[in-house]
Amino acid sequence: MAEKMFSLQNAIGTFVSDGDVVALEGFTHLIPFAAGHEIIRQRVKGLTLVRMTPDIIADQMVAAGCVDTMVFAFTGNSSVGSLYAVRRAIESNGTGGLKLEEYSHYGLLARYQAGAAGIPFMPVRSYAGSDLVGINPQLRKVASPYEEDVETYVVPALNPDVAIIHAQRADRHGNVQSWGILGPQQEVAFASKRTILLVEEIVDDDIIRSDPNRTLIPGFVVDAVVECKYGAHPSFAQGYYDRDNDFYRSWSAISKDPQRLQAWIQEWIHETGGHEGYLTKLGEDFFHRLTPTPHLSSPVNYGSVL
Amino acid sequence: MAEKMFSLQNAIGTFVSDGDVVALEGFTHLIPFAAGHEIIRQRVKGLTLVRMTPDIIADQMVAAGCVDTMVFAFTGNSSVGSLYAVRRAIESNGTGGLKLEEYSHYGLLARYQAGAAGIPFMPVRSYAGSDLVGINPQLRKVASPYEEDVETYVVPALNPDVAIIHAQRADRHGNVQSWGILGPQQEVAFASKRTILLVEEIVDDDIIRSDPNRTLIPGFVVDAVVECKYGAHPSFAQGYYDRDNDFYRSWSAISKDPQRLQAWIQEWIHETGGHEGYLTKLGEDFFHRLTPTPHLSSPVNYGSVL
Amino acid sequence: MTSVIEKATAPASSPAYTVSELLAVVSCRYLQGKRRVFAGIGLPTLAVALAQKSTSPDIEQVYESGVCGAHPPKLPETIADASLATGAETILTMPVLFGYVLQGGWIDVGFLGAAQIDRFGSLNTSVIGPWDAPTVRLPGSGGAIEVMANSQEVFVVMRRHNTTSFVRELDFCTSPSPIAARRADPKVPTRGAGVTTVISELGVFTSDAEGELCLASIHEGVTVEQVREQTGWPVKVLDSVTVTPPPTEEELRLLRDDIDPGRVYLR
Amino acid sequence: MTSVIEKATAPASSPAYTVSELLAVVSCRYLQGKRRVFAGIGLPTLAVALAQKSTSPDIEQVYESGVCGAHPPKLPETIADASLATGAETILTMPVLFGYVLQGGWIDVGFLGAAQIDRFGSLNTSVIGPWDAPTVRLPGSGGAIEVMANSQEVFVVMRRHNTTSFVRELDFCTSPSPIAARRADPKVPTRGAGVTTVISELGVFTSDAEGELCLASIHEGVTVEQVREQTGWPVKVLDSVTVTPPPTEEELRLLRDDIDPGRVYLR
Repeated sequence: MAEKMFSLQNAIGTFVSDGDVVALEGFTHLIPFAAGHEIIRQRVKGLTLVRMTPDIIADQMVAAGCVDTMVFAFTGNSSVGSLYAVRRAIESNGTGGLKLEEYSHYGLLARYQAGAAGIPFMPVRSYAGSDLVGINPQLRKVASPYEEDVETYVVPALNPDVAIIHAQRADRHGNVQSWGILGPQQEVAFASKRTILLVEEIVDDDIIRSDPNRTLIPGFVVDAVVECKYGAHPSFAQGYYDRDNDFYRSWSAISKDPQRLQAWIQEWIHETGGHEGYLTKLGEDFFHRLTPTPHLSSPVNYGSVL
Repeated sequence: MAEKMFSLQNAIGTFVSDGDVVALEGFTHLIPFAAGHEIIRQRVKGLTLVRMTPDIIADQMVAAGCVDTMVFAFTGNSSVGSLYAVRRAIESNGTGGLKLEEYSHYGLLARYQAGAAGIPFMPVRSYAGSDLVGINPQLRKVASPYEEDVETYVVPALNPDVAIIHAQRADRHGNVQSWGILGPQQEVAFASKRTILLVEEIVDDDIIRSDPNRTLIPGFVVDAVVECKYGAHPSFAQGYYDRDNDFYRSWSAISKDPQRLQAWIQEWIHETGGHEGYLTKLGEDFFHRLTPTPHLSSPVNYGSVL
Repeated sequence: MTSVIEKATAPASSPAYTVSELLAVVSCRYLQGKRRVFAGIGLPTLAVALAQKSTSPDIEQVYESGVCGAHPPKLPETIADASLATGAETILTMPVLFGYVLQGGWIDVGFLGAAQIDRFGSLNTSVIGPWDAPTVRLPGSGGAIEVMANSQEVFVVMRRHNTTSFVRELDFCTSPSPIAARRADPKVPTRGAGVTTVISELGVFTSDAEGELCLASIHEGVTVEQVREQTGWPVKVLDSVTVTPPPTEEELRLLRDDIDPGRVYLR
Repeated sequence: MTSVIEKATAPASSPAYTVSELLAVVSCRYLQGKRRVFAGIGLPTLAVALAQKSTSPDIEQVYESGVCGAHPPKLPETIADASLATGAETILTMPVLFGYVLQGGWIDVGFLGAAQIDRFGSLNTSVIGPWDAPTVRLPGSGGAIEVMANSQEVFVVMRRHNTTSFVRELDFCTSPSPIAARRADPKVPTRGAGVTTVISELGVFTSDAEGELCLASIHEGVTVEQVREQTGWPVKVLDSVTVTPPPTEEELRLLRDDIDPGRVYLR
C-alpha cells in the first residue's frame, strides 16, 4: 500500500501548488487552520480558495497574499466582527484585487455534489429572482423534460485540484471518522483531484473497523494523512477541544489594522516555523480551559453469527 | 407532541390505502417483512410497489394480489432461486397482469433523491444505449447548459404516498438509528408523503441523544413508530439477528407451486393473525442459531466544556 | 446608525425590558402553532425556547449546521458551539439538511436577518453599493437564499429600523421574495409565502394577500408617524394596527431566569 | 443448457480443478495491477481474495451495498451476509456508493455476469423474449448499468458458454458497452473501456482497440473450433491465442485451504 502518512509540511509541499483551486472545508467545526497556516508559511501564490464560509483562515490567507480568487457563500466572522483583510481586498476604497465568485450555501454544496457524482450539473430549488444570477454566470436554468413550462436553476460540477479537511481520527490508510457537525467534507473530498486529511489522532485499524458507518471518507479518496493535534484551533474538534471564542472575538482588532495583521502573521505563522511551534507558543496549559467534559456515544452491535 | 407509537396493525390500517404508491425499502438488510405481511393480512389492493430490489416479500405480495404495478431495479432471490409468483405475473405463459416500471439501482435511488430534495429531476451518468430507455419513458435527456453538445440522462422526482422501513432502534419521537448496510431508507423517508417506521426496539431518549450522527432520519419525518422485534425476518438486523438463509433457499420450492404458495400465505400470514402469532409459530428458540456474537462500536466523545 | 429606542419606556405597571427581550417575546408570539423553525443562534433561539416553555411545547429548532433537536448542556454562545452537538437528537449531513429538509419543504418558519429589506420582503445581505466595487462588503447569502425560497414562511428580525435598512430599492437582491422570484422567472416553481412577519425595534409588519409588508403593530412609545419616517417606502398601515402588547412578567421571567440567566443573547 | 466442461481434464502433472477454481484463478490473474474492484459475492470475491494473497496485496473490493474494506470474520455466504459489515473499514450510504464512488470514476474494474453478452460486450440481464411479454423474466439491471457506464473497465464471468449466451444480438440490451452507448447517444459522455475481459468456461476473450471481444486464450482441453461453435458471432481469434495456463498448485492451495476451505463458492 502506498505510504500516505505525511508531515504537514510535506503534505502541503507535495500536493498544493501555485495557482491551484484549493477547497479548504469545514463548517464552523473542524476548520483546517493548521493547513491554512502552512500554505501561508510556504508562500503559495495565486490560489483560488473555495470555501462555503471563508472566515478568519480566509482573512489570513488573503492578507498573506496567497489568494487571487475566492469562491464562497458566506464570508464573515460570525457575529463577533468583520474580516477586514477580505473587505479591504473587495471594497471600493480598499487595496483591492480579490476576484469573487459568489453562491449561496446550497449552491456551492451542490457544485461539490455534482463534482463528486460525475454529473455535469445539479438542480437546486432557489436562485429565481436573486441578483446573484446577474453577477455569477455559472447560475443557469434548464427546462424540466417532465412538465410543460417548468424550469429549474442548476449549478455546474466543481472539481477542485485539492481538498483540505480536518477530522477527529483516521487509520493510516486514510479511512476518516468524524462526528459532530460534518460540513461538506465528504462531498469535497470525493469531488477533488487530491485530498489532504489532517486528524487529531491516528488510531489503530481496529478502532475504525469497530464502527464502519462512522467512516465518512474511505481511505482510497485520501492522498495524504497528517496527524495534527489541535490543528483546527481556534476552531474546534468535537470531543477533543472546544472553540476558542476569545480568539474569534479578538480577531477584528487584529484584522482591522493592516500592519498589526501582518505582524500577527509574522509572529504566529512564519516565526513559529510549523504547527508544533504554534502549539509551543500557545503554551502547555493553553487547551485546559477548552477541554470538554466527556459525553460518550452508546455502543451499537455490528456482530454476526460466527 | 402527536402520539406516534402505533401497533403494526394500526399503522398499516391508518397509513396504507388501496391504490397507494408504497415504497417498501431495505437493501438486503432490514427488509420490512412484517409490514409486508400485515399489508397482505389486511388485503390491501391495487398498490404500486416501489422497491429497488423486489425479492421474497414482493413475491408474497404479488401472490396475495396486493400489487398492480411494480417499480424496481432488480427482482430476484439473490443466487438461491427465483421469484415464481412475480415471474408468473410477467412472463408470456404466466397468469399475467403485473405492470412494470424498470430502472437500474441508481436510477431509482436518484428518483428518491430528487423527490426528497424537491427538485424536478436528477441527472445520472448512465442509460445511454440501454434498451431501458425504449421501454421506460421516464428516462429522458437534458442538454447541459455548460458545455456545447453535452447531454445527460435524468430521472424524475418520485414522491411515494407511503414509505415503510425497518431499523434497529428509535426513540418514541421517531428519531431513527440504524447501522450496517443502510440502503435507500433515508432518501425514501424524506421523499414520501408518509413514513411508517418499524424498529427492533424503542430506546430511551438518552441512547439516541448520545450519538446524534447515528440518527439517519429525524423524528419529524416519521408518522408512525412500531416496535416490532424480529420484524425483518427472514432478512436481518445487524447485531440483532442474522439472515435466515435456510428460508431464502427454501423459497423457490414454495414459490414455484402456486397452490403451495397460497397455502404458505394462508398458514404463515393470515392464520398467524399478526406478527406476534408469526413469532409464536416460529417457536421460542428459533432465533438462537441466528443470534450474533457481539462486536461493539468504540465510543466517540460528543462532549463540550460545561 | 443608532437605535431609535435602546430601551422602551416602561409603563408604570410593568417592568422595564430591553429591545432584545421585546423582539424575543414578540417573535415568540408569532411562532404560535408553528412546528419547525430554521434559525441561527441569538434572538430566534430565545424566541423558540420561550415558545417551547409557553405556547408551543412541540416547536423544534433546526440549525443550518444540521443539528436538530438540540439539548445543549449550556446555552450556546455561537452557532459554532460544541455544546449544540452534545446530546442533540440528530445531526444531519449538509446535503440532507439543505437538500432534503429545506428544499424538501419541511421547514414551517425560517428566521432571517438582513442589512436591507424591501416592501415585499426581499433581502440584501451581500453589498452596500455596486457588487463589483462595494462601499461595504456584507457576508453574502449563506443559506438565506435557500431559507427564503423553501420555507413555508419567513420571519425577519430587524433590530435597526431606519430608511437605510427598510428601503424602497435594495442595493442588491440577495434573497428574493417569492413575488420577486416569480416576476424574474415565471417558470421556476416557488414555495411558501416568503416574508410574512417582520419584527423591528419599532413595530411589527405582516404581509397582506399581495405579499406587501404592512404595519400591524407599533411597540409601546412608538408612533405610526415615526415608523413612516424611518421606512423607505410609503407604509401601508393595517386598519387593525394596535400597540404591541408589552412582554408579560411571566414571559420576562422565563427569558431572564430560565432561558438566558447569563444574558448571553439578552445583552 | 448443460456446461460444456464440468471439470477440465487434468494434465498428468497437475491436480484436477473445477470450473469454479479455473474461473477464479484466471480472473485473479487479469486483476494484476488493479486497485479497486466492484463486485458481488461469489467467484469475483474468490478472485479478489486470491489476488490479495498473491500478486496484488493492495487490491480492494467494493460491494454494491456500500461495504468497502470488508474483513468478514467468516466467508460470507451471500451478498446480504451480516458478517460483511462486521469489522469492515467503511460502509457508505447508497448515494455515496453509486453517486460518488461509481459515477465519480473510482472503480478500476467492475465485475458483471449476464444471461447474454454480445460481440462488443453489451449485456442482457432483463428478459429472454420481448420485454412486455418475455419467455423468461430475468432480475434486471440492479447496478449493472451503472457499473458498465462508470468503471474504468469491466470483467464478465460467463460460466455457461454457448450460442444462447454469447449471442449475435441481445434480446434486450440492459447494460450497453460504451461503444453502443456512444452510437445511441453521441452527446452523452461515456467513461472507461467497457468489457475488456470475458472469462468463460471455454476460454478468455479480451477487447481489441475497437472494443471487439477477441479470443485470447482457450482453456486446457478446449479447441478454438469449439469456441467458434458455441459463440453466436464470428469469433476473431488473436494471433497470440494460447492455452490458458492451468491453475498452479499454489493458486489452488490458497483457494482451497486459505480462502474457501468450506467450499462456499467453490462448490
